[in-house]
Amino acid sequence: MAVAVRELPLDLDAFEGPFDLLLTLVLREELELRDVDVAEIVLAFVDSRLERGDLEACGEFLVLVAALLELKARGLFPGEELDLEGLDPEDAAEELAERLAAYRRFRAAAGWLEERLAAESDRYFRLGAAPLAPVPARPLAQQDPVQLAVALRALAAARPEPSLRHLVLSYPPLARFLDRFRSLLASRGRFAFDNEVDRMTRVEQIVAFLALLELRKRNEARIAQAGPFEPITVWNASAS
Amino acid sequence: MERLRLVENPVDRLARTIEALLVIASKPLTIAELAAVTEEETERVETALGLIAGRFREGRSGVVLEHVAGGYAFRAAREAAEACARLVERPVQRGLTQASLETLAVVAYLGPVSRPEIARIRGVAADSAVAGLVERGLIAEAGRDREGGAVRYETTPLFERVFGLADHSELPDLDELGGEVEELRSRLEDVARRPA
Amino acid sequence: MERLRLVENPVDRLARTIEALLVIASKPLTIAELAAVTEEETERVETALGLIAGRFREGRSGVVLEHVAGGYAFRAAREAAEACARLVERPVQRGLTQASLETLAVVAYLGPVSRPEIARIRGVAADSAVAGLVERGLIAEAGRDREGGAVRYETTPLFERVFGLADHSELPDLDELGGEVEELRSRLEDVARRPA
Repeated sequence: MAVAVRELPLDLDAFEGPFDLLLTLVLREELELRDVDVAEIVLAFVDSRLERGDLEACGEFLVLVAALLELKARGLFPGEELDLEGLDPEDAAEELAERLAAYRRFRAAAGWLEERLAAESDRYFRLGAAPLAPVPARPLAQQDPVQLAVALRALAAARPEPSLRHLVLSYPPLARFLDRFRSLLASRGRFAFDNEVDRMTRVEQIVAFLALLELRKRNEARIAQAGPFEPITVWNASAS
Repeated sequence: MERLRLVENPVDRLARTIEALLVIASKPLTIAELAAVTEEETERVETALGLIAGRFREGRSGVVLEHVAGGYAFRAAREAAEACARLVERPVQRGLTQASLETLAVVAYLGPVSRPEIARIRGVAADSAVAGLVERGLIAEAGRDREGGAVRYETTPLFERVFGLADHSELPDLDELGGEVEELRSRLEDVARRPA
Repeated sequence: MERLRLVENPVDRLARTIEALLVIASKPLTIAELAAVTEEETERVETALGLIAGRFREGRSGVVLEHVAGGYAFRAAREAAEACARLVERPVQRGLTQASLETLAVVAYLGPVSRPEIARIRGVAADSAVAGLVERGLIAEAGRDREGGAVRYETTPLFERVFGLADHSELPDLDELGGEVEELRSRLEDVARRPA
């Protein structure tokens, strides 16, 4: 029986990001992983951050977690393969493990820096010029004005800093899909998943798929698929 | 000698504390300030300063205690004046950093222009680049864009000398980017807003 | 005693010159810089630094010589930390958040590195953490990764100084900081394979 998110002593806001949260959960020795739905916690976290619009860089992470969940999803469809647009769950698990390992090293390095700073807290030195020091002169050699034109052209030619903000806008919250699927199930009793997500972006499809798994887990929906890559049909679980 | 130091004169410790304060201070410190910070009587601070003056004096130390109008500060010994001059006098710098050059180009072509505008065009904060260019005298403040608005910057006569320009009209042409300043500015800001 | 000092060891004079340089310098000075400015051999500079280290050390002086950020600098003795804290604020190191420290760690090990690269490693946007670290002077722009590409950042000498590092090699080896991929992978698969 999975433990609900709200029953865990976790302050989701205290985590730096999805890697921080997932790493903490995965490494938590005292928690029996069998008893905690880590994926559910991570999704609740990602969802809350998406709603606040402050999770710009989580796109890749979401894709990786979704692919990881697909491993889990195989439990829903025994002997069948689901395909999240070619993302191999094995590769995703490998990639996610590597990304978590890299993040873990930098989190440890940050901890080392923090300890170092504490140990150096009684070391004071002057910032800036000494009170009675001569004022330094910094002569600059003759410059070619063409450099200025080159610099400005480069600024005009290319976007200087890629922004990930636009990605956020394309991330619908999980809750929106839950609501939509629930109302479809309530009004029609069943729907074809593929038709619903047909025109969506890949990321929207992933979030929609996660919503579907969530409904299945809450016993609100039943899911059937004739075979690999076949359309998924969703039924209202209580209506049957 | 070492045994004697075990029975330390308490003023010695205060003197060391004041030495520490003087070496981290960025301005001369008055006796009142020293007394407040060390939580000591001014008389004891004066006694300690006497000890320090004996230790840090010309001929004995390269670091010399100086009493100036604003208070007490460490300075370099006069015998080291030549070496200090060589330290302070920087070799001629051959070029500007990328950040400075971009910032300078924006100010030169679009100025007067404010830091927020420069940041929008460059896609990163311009504060330290602007401060560096002001310190070098290549750009200078040119009023505010409106009352209470952001300070705007323009290039200086030194900028024109360093870049060998008789005046602003000699900046290399950017015709293909649009000749008018306003056109150029809106074009650059459009680029900066565009997602990657 | 005073008569004896008339027959001065010539390294003493060099030591005083170096003391003078260190007290006016606004950053640590390397042995090469000291040798150039004093017009002396590096060996003699090293000998003089040894003398200075003996004179300016914890317990003996309020001014202490330290080897930091690739060079030598004076700082306050640790015993004077309380008084120093009353004199100056420490805007550089005060209130560094977890986000700042993680970002700083990424820049320290991987720099020059751009904001998108930092965000990819941390899984969250790095914009405000990077801006805060630039503001504090712990990291600085280091060009763009290609023309028109993202601005890259690297740590500054102030970073090494604030963290009391003689140089970058004093950072712990990243590989020794954990992050065994295999272990994480098997834990992840435990999570993943458990039926919903």
